[in-house]
Amino acid sequence: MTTVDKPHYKVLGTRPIRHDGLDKVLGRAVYGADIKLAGLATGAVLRSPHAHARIKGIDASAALALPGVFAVVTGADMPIADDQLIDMTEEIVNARFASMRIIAHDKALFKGQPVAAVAAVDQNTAQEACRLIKVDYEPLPAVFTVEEAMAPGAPIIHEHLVGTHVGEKVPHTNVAEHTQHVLGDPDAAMDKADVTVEGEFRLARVHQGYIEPHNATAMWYRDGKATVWTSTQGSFPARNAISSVLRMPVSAIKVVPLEIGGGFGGKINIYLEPIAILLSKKAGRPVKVVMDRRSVFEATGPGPGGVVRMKLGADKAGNLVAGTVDIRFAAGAFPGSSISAASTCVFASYRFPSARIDAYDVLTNLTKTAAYRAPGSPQATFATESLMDELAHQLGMDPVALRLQNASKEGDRRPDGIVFPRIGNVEVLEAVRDSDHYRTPLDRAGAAPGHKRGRGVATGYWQGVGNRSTVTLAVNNDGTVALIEGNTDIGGTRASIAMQAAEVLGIPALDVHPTVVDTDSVGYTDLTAGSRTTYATGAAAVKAAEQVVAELKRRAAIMWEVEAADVDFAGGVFTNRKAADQHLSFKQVCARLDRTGGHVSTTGVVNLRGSGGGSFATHVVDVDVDTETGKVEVIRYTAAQDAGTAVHPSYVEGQMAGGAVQGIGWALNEEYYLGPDGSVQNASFLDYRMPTMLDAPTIETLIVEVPNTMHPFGVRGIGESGIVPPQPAIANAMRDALGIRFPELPIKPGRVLEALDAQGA
Amino acid sequence: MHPFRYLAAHSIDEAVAALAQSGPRARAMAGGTDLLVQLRAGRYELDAVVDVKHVPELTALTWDGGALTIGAAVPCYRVYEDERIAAAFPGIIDGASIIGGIQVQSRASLGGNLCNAAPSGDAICPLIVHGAIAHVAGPKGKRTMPVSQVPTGPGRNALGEGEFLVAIELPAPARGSGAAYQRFTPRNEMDIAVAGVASAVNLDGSGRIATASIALASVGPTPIVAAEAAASLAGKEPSAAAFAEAGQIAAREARPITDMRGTEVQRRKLVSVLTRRTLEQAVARAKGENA
Amino acid sequence: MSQAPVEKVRIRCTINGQPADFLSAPYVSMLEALRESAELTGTKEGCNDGNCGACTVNLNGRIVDSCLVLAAEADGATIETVEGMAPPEGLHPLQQAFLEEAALQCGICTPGFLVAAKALLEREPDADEHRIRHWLAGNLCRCTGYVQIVDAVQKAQGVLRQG
Amino acid sequence: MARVFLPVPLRALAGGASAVEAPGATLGALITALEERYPGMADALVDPADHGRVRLGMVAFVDSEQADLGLRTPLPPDAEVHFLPHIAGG
Repeated sequence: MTTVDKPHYKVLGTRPIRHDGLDKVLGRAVYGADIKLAGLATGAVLRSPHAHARIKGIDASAALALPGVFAVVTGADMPIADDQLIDMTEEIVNARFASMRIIAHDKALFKGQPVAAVAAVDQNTAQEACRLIKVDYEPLPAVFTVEEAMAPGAPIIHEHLVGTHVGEKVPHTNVAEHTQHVLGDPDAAMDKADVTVEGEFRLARVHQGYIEPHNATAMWYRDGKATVWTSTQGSFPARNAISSVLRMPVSAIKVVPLEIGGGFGGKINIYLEPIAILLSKKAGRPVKVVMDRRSVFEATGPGPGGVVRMKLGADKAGNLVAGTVDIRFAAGAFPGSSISAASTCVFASYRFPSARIDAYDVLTNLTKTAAYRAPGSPQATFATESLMDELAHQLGMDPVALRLQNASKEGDRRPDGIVFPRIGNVEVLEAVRDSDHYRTPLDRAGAAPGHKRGRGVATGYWQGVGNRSTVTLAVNNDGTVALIEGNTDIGGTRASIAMQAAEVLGIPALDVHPTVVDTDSVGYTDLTAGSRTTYATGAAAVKAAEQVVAELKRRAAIMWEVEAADVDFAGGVFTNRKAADQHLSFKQVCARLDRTGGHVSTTGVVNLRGSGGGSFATHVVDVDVDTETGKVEVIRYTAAQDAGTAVHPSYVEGQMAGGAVQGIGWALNEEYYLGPDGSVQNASFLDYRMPTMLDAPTIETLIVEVPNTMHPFGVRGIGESGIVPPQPAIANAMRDALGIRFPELPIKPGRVLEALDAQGA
Repeated sequence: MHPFRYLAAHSIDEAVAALAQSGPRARAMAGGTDLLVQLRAGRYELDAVVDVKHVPELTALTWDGGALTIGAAVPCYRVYEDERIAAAFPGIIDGASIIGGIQVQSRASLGGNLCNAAPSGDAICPLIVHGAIAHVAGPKGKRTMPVSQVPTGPGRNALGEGEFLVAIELPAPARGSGAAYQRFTPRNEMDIAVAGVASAVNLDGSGRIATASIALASVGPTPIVAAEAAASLAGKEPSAAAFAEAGQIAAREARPITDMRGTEVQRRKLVSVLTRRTLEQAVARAKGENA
Repeated sequence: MSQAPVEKVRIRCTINGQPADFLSAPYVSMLEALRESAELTGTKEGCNDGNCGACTVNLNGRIVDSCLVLAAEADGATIETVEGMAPPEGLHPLQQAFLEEAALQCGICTPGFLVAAKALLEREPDADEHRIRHWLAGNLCRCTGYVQIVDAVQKAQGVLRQG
Repeated sequence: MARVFLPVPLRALAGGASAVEAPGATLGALITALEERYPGMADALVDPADHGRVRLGMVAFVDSEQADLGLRTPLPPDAEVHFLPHIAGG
C-alpha cells in the first residue's frame, strides 16, 4: 500500500468478517427471487418479437380463459405518463419515456420489450398463457447503429421527440442530445502541436452480466397502497420511479430491498416493479415476476456501444496541448446513454490546456442502455488511452512517464471546467511505475512457438458522486449498536459502513449490527452506485456516531456528576477530566443508559456535494497471443487504484480485481452480437462470453491511499474506476505484441486473425 | 414450457413401448442437458420424455477384447475418468472432457451429444475418426449405422420415429494408431467450438502413415469427414509439411458460415491449424508418446 | 393445449440427510422443486440453461446444474444443497474460508461455488490452483474476479488436510 | 464578483464568451444579475415550474463543489460557478 499522511485507525484498514456473510454462505440470505408470501402468484411477461412495430391490437381472451390464470395486464393498464423528470439520484429519467419503456403502448420500440403480462398459479401456466395472447403487429423499419440512426431519411423512433443540439431545439431527429464542452482554442493549439495522433474507435454494447436476474414481487392493498420486494440498487429512487409511472404518491409505495445478486448499474432502473404491482392489483393477491436470462440480455440496460473519434496533440517534450473528441453512443429506444459522464471522464486524467468534447445521445431500436460501472468512461477512455499509447510510441517515451508528465492533479481544471481537489492520479501512476510487475521486463522469449507477448498500460478515472444518505444508530445497553441504513449491500457495504461507525465509537466492527431496511423505515438514501455507498453513507454513519458519542458523554457526566464538557472520549474510553483516574468504557456507559436518561438513538443525514475528486486507477497487463488462432491470454495483471482510505482492504481489493476481470471480458470477448432484425443472437451466458475462472488471471492489487478531503476519514468511492483501464491496457499490450493497433472492441480472436492477415498481406 | 409427462424406462423394450405409446411428440432423454434447454426455449414441444438412464444397456461400458461399447446414456465423466478408455481411445477422452463444465459432464452423454447433432458437438468428430458404430433400437427392432451418418443437419438426426440410440461401439484400435480432438473456443471452458478437428492415424511398421481419418466440427451443417485431407496423408512419413498440407486441404473441405461464434475466414484458418495440431498429437500418441 | 393436464408425480428422496416426500409436475426442474416445493432457496437460478453454476447441487455424489435435472428424476436420489453443508455446530471449512477471504461480494454465486468446491476437495484434496480453476469453471462469478475465491478454496484445502 | 463558466449552449447569450462575471451573494442573486446582463439566461438555468430550482438535469457547482442549497447557496467573494449536466453512475 502507498499511503499518504494516514492517521492511525483502530477499525479502518482491518479485515473483519462481513456482517451478512454468515447468511450468505449458509444459503439463508433472502434474495429477490427467494421471497415467499401466502397466496403468491407467479407472473410472466410477453415480449415483442419485433424491434419496431405498431401494435394494432391485443387479444388476451384465450389467456384469461386458461385455468389457473388470475390476471393479464397490457399497456392500457399503465397509461403513458406525462413529461416529468424523475430524480433517480444520478440519472434524470423522463417519466413518459420510463412508462413507454416498461410496457409497450401503441408501438414496440425494441425486441424483447414487454407487451403484456400474466399472473397465474405457477410459472409454467403464466408462460403458457403469454403464448395464448394474440398481438397484431405492423412491423416498421428499424435502426440499430449510430450511423443508421443518424443517416438522412432514417426512420424516426419517437415522432414527437425534440432533440437538444448544443442548446438548439431540433424536431424529427434520432439524436436526442448533442452536448459540447470547449476549453480554450483547441483547433489553434492542435495546429501548433509538434505531434498529433488520431483515431476512430468502435465499441459494441456490453452487459453488466450480474448473475441474478431482475425480479419484483408486489402486493397491492385495497387502500391504494403497494409494497414491492425487489433486488434494486436504490429503493428510494425506485420508489420515485414507480410513483411517477403509476401516478401513486411516494408514501403509498413501500419498496423492500432484498439481497441483490449483482448490479453494476444495471439494477438502478425499474423494469418489473410496476408490472408486478398492476398484476397484483388485478389478481387480488401478491405476484412475483422473475426475468429469464434471455430477457435480461434483450430487455434490460446494457452499457452503450458507439463510435468515438479523437485527436490528441502534444509538443516535442511530450506535453499535451490539445484534445478533441466526438463521442456517439447508441442509447437504445429512449434517451440517456451516459454521454455526460463520458464527457467528464474522457480527458480527466491529464492536463489539457485546450479541448473540445462533443457528445451525441443517439436513439436506436434496441433496449435502452443503462449505467454500467463508471458509465461511459470505459468507452470514451478506450480512445484516450489507446492514443496516449500511440503518442508514447511517436515520442519514444515510456508510457507511464508520458502519463506522469501530463497527469492531472490538485488545482488542475478539467475540460468541463471543474477544478480538481486533492486527487491521487500521480501517486497511482508512481505505484505502477515502481511495481514489481512494471520493473520486471516481460519475458518475450518465453513465448511458445507462434506466440507473441506484449505489455500495455492504461489509466482510468471515475469521478464518483456524493448525494443523500441517512443512517440511524440505536445504542443497546450491552454496548452494541444497531445501524439502520437504506443502501442495498452489493459487495460488503454493511461492513464498510459499520466499520466507520465503529471507528468513531471505539468499539469492534462486529459490535455494530447493520441492517438494510425498506423505504418506510429509514430516511431517504440514494443509490448503491456511483462509488458513493462507503463514501456517502459511511459519512452519514460517522455523523450519527459522533452524535452518539456526544450523548454518551452527557451520560458519563451524569454517572460522574460532572458537566458533559468535563468528559473526554477517545478510543472507546470516556475519561473524567476532573478525576484523571476515572474511566468508563463504551460498554460501561451503555449498561447504565436506563438510569441516565433512557436509550440513545441518533440519525446522521448527509447530502454530500460531490465525491471529493474521484478515484484514479492504472493497470499494467502482459498478454500472450497465439498468432495462429488469435487467442489472447492474460499472463500477468497488476491494478493500482486510489482508495483514499481503504476501509476494508479485502473488499477494496475485491472491487479492483472484479473490475479488472470484468474489463478483461469486455476487452476480449463480450459484445452484443446483433442479427439483422436487431435480435441479440448471443443472449445467454453460453454465448455472451464472460470470463470463467480459467480465463481470469490472478490480479495483483496495489492500494494507494491519498485521503479524500471531503470525507471525515478520507474515504474515496472505489467501485468503478477499475473497469476503465483494462480495455485500453490490453489493446496497448496487443500493439506491443503484434505492432497492430486494435481500435474496435472486443478484440476477439477472429478480429485478431483478420488483423494479422492484413499485416501479413 | 408445454407440459410433458415423465416416463422412466427400465429396459429397451419398455423404452420402445413408451416412445411408441407417446407418438412423435415423445423423446428419449439421457442427461437432458440439451433437451431441457431446448424445450424451455420453446424450440419444440413434447408430450412425454422417456428417461433411458435406468436401462442397463444404455448405462453400461462393455469391453469385448479391445472393442468398447459405450451405453448411450453413460455420462461424460464415466468415460474420461476411465483409465482403460483413456489409454485405448484418447480422442474420445479429448471430446468427452470438454463438453460443458464439470456439472454438465455429470449428466451429458456421448450418445446425447451425437443425437443432438449440433455441428459443434465435441463428442461426434472423435467418434467418427475412431470408426464408431451407432446401435439404435425402435419399433422395428434394432439396427446399426456408422456414427458419421447419424447427424443429418443442425439438430437433426437419422433416427426414425420411436427410435433411440442404445449404444456406441468403438472397434478395437489397431496397433500403431492414435487419435486426438481439439477445438478452438474464445474461452478456456464452458464454450462452443468455433471450429474443431478430430484426427486419427494408423502408422505402419516403418512409422509411415498407413491410413488417416479427419473430421471437422462447427464448420458445416453437420460434422464433416475431410476425406481428401485424410487421403493426402496415406503412405507419407509424418512431417510438419504433410500435416500442414492436410490442414490446407481440410480447410477447403470445410463449409463454414459466419455467425456470432466466428467468421467463415476465421473458421477455415482454424481448421487448418487444428488439423495440423491434432495430427501431430495423434501421431505422438500412436508412437506411445505422452501427448 | 386441449390435452388433459399432466399429473404431478410423487418424489421421495433424501435432501441434506433428511427424507423428503413431495409432489411435483414432471416437467419442473430440480431447481424449481428445491426452491418451491422443498423451500430450499439457497440454491439460486442464474441462467436456467446450465451455463452459470449458481444452481449447483450434489446429486448422488456428483455435482450437477439442478436447472438441467427434472425433479421427477430425483425419486430415490440423495441430494445435498448449500443448506446441508455446515455441520450442526459451526461452518464447513470452505464456508469459513469464503468469509475470511472475502470470497463473496453480492453472494448470489456463493452457494454454487461452495457446493462445487466441496465436491472437488472431497475427491481431490490436493488439487492445485489450475485444477481448482478448471473444476470451478462451470461456476460464474461476476463480482470478485475469482482471485479471492481461489484463495478461499486453497485456505479450506489447508484446513481440511490438517483434519 | 463571481466568475461564471458558461456551458456551450449558453455562450451565445453572452456574445460567445465562455466565462462572464456577475455579482451576487447567493446563486439565485447571481442568476438574476446574469439575466439582467444577458436576457434568456435565467430561463435556461432555472425551471420556473419547479419553485425556481436549477433545472433538473443540470447541476450548479460553486468552487468545484455541488451547490446543495439550490438558489440559496451562498457565494463566497470571487466564487467560481459552473453549470454542468447531471452525471449517471453505475
